[in-house]
Amino acid sequence: ASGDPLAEPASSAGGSTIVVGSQAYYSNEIIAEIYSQALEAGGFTVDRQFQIGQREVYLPDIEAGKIDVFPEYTGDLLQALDKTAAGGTSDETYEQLQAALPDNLRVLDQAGASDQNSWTVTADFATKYNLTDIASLINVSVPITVGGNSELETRPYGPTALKEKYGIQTAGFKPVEDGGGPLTVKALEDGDIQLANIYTASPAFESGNLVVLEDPDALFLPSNVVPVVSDKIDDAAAAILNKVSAALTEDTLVQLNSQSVNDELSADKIATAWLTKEKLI
Amino acid sequence: MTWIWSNLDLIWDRTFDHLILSVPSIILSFVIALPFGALAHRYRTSRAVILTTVGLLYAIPSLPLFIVLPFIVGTSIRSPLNLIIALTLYGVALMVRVVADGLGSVDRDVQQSATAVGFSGWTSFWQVELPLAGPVLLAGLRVVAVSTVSLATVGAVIGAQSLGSLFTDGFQRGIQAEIIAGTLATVLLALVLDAILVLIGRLLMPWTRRSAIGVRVRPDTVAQEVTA
Amino acid sequence: MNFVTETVAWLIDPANWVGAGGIPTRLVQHLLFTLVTLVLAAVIAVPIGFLIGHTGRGRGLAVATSGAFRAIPTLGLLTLVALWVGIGLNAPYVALTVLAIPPILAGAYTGFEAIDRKIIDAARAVGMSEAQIVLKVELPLGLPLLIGGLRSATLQVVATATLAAYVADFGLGRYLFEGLRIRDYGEMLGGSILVILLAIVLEGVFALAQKLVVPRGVTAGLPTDIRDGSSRSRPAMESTIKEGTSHVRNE
Amino acid sequence: MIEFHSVTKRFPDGTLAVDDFSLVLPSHKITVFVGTSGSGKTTLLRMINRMVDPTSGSIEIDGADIGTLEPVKLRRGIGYVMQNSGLLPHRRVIDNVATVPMLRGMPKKKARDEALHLLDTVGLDRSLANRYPSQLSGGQQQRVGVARGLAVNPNILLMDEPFGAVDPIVRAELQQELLRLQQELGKTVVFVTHDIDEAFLLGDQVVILRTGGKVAQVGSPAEILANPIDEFVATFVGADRGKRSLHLENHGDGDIVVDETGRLAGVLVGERSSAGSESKAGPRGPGASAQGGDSR
Amino acid sequence: MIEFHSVTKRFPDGTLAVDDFSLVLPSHKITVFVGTSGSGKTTLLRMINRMVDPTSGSIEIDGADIGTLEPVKLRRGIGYVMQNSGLLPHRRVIDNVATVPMLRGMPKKKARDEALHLLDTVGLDRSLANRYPSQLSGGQQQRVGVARGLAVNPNILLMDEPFGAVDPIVRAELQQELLRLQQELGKTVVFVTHDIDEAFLLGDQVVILRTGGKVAQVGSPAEILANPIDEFVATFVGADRGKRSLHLENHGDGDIVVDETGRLAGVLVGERSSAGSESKAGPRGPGASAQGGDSR
Ligand SMILES: Nc1ncnc2c1ncn2[C@@H]1O[C@H](COP(=O)(O)OP(=O)(O)OP(=O)(O)O)[C@@H](O)[C@H]1O
Ligand SMILES: Nc1ncnc2c1ncn2[C@@H]1O[C@H](COP(=O)(O)OP(=O)(O)OP(=O)(O)O)[C@@H](O)[C@H]1O
Ligand SMILES: [Mg+2]
Ligand SMILES: [Mg+2]
Repeated sequence: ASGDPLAEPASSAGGSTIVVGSQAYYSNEIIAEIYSQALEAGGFTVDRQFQIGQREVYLPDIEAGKIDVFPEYTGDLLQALDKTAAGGTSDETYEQLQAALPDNLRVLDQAGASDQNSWTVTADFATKYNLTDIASLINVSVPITVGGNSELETRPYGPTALKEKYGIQTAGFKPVEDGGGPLTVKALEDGDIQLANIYTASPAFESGNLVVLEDPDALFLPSNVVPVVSDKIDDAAAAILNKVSAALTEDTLVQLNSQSVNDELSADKIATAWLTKEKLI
Repeated sequence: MTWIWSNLDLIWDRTFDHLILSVPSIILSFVIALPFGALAHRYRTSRAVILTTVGLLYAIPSLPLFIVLPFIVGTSIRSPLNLIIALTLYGVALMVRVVADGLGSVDRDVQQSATAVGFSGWTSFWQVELPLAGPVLLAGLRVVAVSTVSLATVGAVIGAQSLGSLFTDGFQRGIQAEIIAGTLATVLLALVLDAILVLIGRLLMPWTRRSAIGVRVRPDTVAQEVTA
Repeated sequence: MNFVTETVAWLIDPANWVGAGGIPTRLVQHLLFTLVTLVLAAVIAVPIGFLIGHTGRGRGLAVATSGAFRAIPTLGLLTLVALWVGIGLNAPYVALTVLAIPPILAGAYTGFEAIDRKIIDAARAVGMSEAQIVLKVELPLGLPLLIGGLRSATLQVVATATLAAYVADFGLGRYLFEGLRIRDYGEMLGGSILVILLAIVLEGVFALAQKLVVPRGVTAGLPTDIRDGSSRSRPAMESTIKEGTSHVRNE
Repeated sequence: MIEFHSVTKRFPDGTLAVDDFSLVLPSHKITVFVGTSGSGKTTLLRMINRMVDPTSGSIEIDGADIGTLEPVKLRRGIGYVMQNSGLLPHRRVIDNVATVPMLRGMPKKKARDEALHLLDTVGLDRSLANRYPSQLSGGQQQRVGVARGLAVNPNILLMDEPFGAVDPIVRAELQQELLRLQQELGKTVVFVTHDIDEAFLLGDQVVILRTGGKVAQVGSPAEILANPIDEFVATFVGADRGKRSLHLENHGDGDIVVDETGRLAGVLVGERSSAGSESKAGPRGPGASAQGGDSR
Repeated sequence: MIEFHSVTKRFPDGTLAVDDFSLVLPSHKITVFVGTSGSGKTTLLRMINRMVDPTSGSIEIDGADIGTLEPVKLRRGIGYVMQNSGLLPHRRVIDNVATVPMLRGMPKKKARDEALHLLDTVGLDRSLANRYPSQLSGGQQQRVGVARGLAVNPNILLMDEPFGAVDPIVRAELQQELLRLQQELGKTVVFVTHDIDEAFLLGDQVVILRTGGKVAQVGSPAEILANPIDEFVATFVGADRGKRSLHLENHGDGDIVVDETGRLAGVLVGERSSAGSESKAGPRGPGASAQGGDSR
């Protein structure tokens, strides 16, 4: 692909380099690295600006056009842009997101992979109280302490929503600022918390010790992985990214995350291996 | 620990990012603190005002400062400049007091004799007071250096790349080796900068090195050692 | 400057002043945490500092280790320990105790060292035992600098205790993190202002304590001597300024 | 009586501060160690109350080897006065004086009462009792130091350059005061100074030391002045510089005494007399105390 | 010639340091201000180079009112030597001496060459030139201080207790050295001390001050000693304590001179002579310098 004649004018027309950003979240960084390597293989020059905090930090930069490609999650981003967004199915959410984005930004194709919020309990806890979906939490006879990033407490799907939509009364909130990472899992296992918000693509689910509670009332919006891009991304670049998204399935993301957390591999190695395997580079 | 060996380049990159944040801050703190410290040293009223102000400055928790600063100075929140400004503020807060104390520690006899033999105020400041305050300034600067390096890691929480990024990343991925590597690298970096400052001090202040024949107490030794 | 009004609005919102997540509760949590941390650090650092100050031995080692301690980033230690012990206050206690040790240690041993050797020598010469020298001479004379060290440690711990909210539902730091995550600048700045106010109040308390414990004789004669006769005690005082009372923060 | 038997002191860093020093310090007399800086005066003095222990040799007080005594207890029975008084800055004058008696278990009230008396003894106004040392002049501080040294009514009083830091006029006063006190109390005093004039004024026995704690000459002031044993002593007492070689000059009103460097020494009064009990030229007996007692 | 005309100095805090002081300080002579601590000696000295400006009154140097001169420039033309030498601890000996000439614009090389010569003048070995002040003994430091004071070849040399901090033997040496230098160079020297012996040794004109900068007596040493104007002066010069009232005692080998307190002053040599040009009893003219010059 490096000999693609289209690549040259494309990259020079839109400026010399494409800036790819990522959240300060390892999984997001892996996806950003995949985008970057794919783009580089397509003849583009990439400037990586990874690990740049949470949405509130980088969103202004994307809106200002300082970042050209950013891996995002449809539902999460939609809620960040429009607190009252209704959501719905994966495709509905994607459409609403397209509408909610400012004029200078757009999203390319969404991937099959999603990494969405969830209410999760330990398998033991689920068995003990016979839990399957969120509504069944009503069976729990002990106080339920909730854990997750501190913003969870006020999010539309947070403890308040639990009460309003499912009538579940929680006993308290404990912040663990690791984005549903190992410490949150440890807190669940230690019984410091009973209910946690863990991203569905977390490798923690591989162990089978955790159970995601089903969400029939669509408390959580579907959050498929999607690149948010600026005008600088031309058709050639977009085509590359869309190919990546097409290959990025639900299971893939969990595997990639597992390589990072369990095998302690760095994002670039994980990305190269996957892209090579998928024959994308 | 294998993580460390397979990610040396990452650690090195973050160390470099860290240097970009901390070294300019340390230098700027010193340069900016000089005039304010001198002012605080010279006049009683300005002393109270300046020292109280820097005292308050130091009470501001770093995290909100990192976030609020862009609104005040107009930099982007994750730009290194933002962090450098914040770190410089803390450095200045620390250093101003040191400069005032350092100038105050200069032997009055020496100062007076300099005036008596005909040093003008300005010349005396640069050629007598400042060099003689040197050992105290150095001691203070070493503290500033160490604390700036340490403080810069907090920037990772708001997305400014530094060795602190190894903490947040390692924390999420549950890789202890990554956090340990970040911590060790930070301590090491601090100690290296500290050693460099000591070396610079040796070069610039040769007179403090020579041991006295007479049993003259050098006012600086205690301060120097204590803050080592 | 819209965030100023947001901050004021947040601070005066009565809803923020009640309940488990209310300002009074978090303020008390923050204060208690600070106190416990200081006590922990003091229990470790003060005896070591006194021992070094009294014997003059092990000073180099103490200086070097406390220098390295100073360089340990609190955030790193906090996350590391948290991975071992889980969520809650244990990790913050460890991390912040480590933070508080160097200034207290320095305050303790510089306090002892700053005492004119002649005074101690004379005390020994008139027949005081070592224990009596420590209790009746070194302790009262070294107390001001020790308190200076505690003061400096307090300021650091109060400001840095905000990081405890990284792994626990705790203290004023919660407002900072929550405000940061949900882009509520009013909450974030309001929380910061509370931390700053708390720090200022504690500073005041310590300044007062420091005044009260300076043995009167040490200050009594000074004003009469206009011209500078204090060159003897100066070196030691200087180091303290740097060490005991200067505010060094490593988060 | 204090006896040094072949006492040597080598400090851990190798400095030989005192080398094979033997001497008898008679009771009820003032022995003065005089010498330049580093000649081991302080070291010698501090060996008497075991602040320093000799490397070899022994020291006896009234026949008892002090090496066998418990240092803290020994010290509580020996008065000690040093330059800059060494007072505890955080205690009032009276408490400073009462410190050691209280350490020895005397009730506070009694100790304070006695301390007040001691202030009288050293010529300090009782109104100063409640001040802190820093609120006193240098001379007053030294008097408190002496009072503290006397508080346990010791037989031995060690004084390490006690008047080294006060100005010449006050110094002269304190010297006279010490002579008066000594006539009254008759302690065994060991006095260290580097001022030869002071040594000659105060000493019944003067020990001139050279660097390394070697004795250059021992004797009464007159003996030393009349017969400096070697050039070092001559230099030290000022004989070689002509400072001690006086001659008379007539200048109108009377005879002026001038030394060879041109320094005025004084005016000649009275007639030539032979050495008497009142001057330091001869031994001064305790009998002289009656006269000194009045001057208080 | 330096003239004080009704000079008064009141410090901002109200201290009256000098009160209506008038005096003429003759050229090429040593005038000594002597008095106890706080008597305004330093203040008087510092008014001469405008380190302190008088509250009222005026000071003239060779007829020119110094109030009209630029202080920094004035100071660069007046030598200044103080206790603890006041050397810059961060500069080598040679650079300390060369400081002022270089401030006045002399090229570095020339200034250093001259500085080396000055080290010879004050009797310091050139090998010390590259040391830092802290590497010298107290006496050596004072010599460097004097060399620095002489570096601009000033007519006036101000010396504020220059020998106050060195031990007695070195002090005597430095005093003799100053007298030798003065015979050679004939500067107008203003010298401050609180040691009356030093004042009498060095001063052509001695000014005894009492607290508050009041003149107690002015005159040559002999005049003051022979006729102390009042009790204060008598006390100060030691006459009242009998320190200056000497008598002779016979002690075997010869006549020993003893004062009334029993202090040994020295041994009598030679015969009675009348006051001559060699002693401080009479005025010492510049003619005496020829003789002193040889002694170098
Ligand atoms: N604790 C010590 N360790 C090593 N050397 C010492 C110690 N104390 C004294 N000395 C050395 O022993 C020698 C004699 O010291 P000492 O203090 O007895 O002298 P001194 O005659 O009292 O002098 P000064 O007049 O300066 O008080 C000096 O060379 C000194 O440096
Ligand atoms: N800058 C000043 N401000 C206020 N008072 C001062 C100042 N300098 C000197 N004094 C006061 O003026 C008086 C004379 O001081 P000065 O230094 O001239 O005395 P001195 O004779 O040199 O004393 P010493 O022998 O202690 O050096 C003293 O009472 C002193 O306290
Ligand atoms: Mg001594
Ligand atoms: Mg003076």
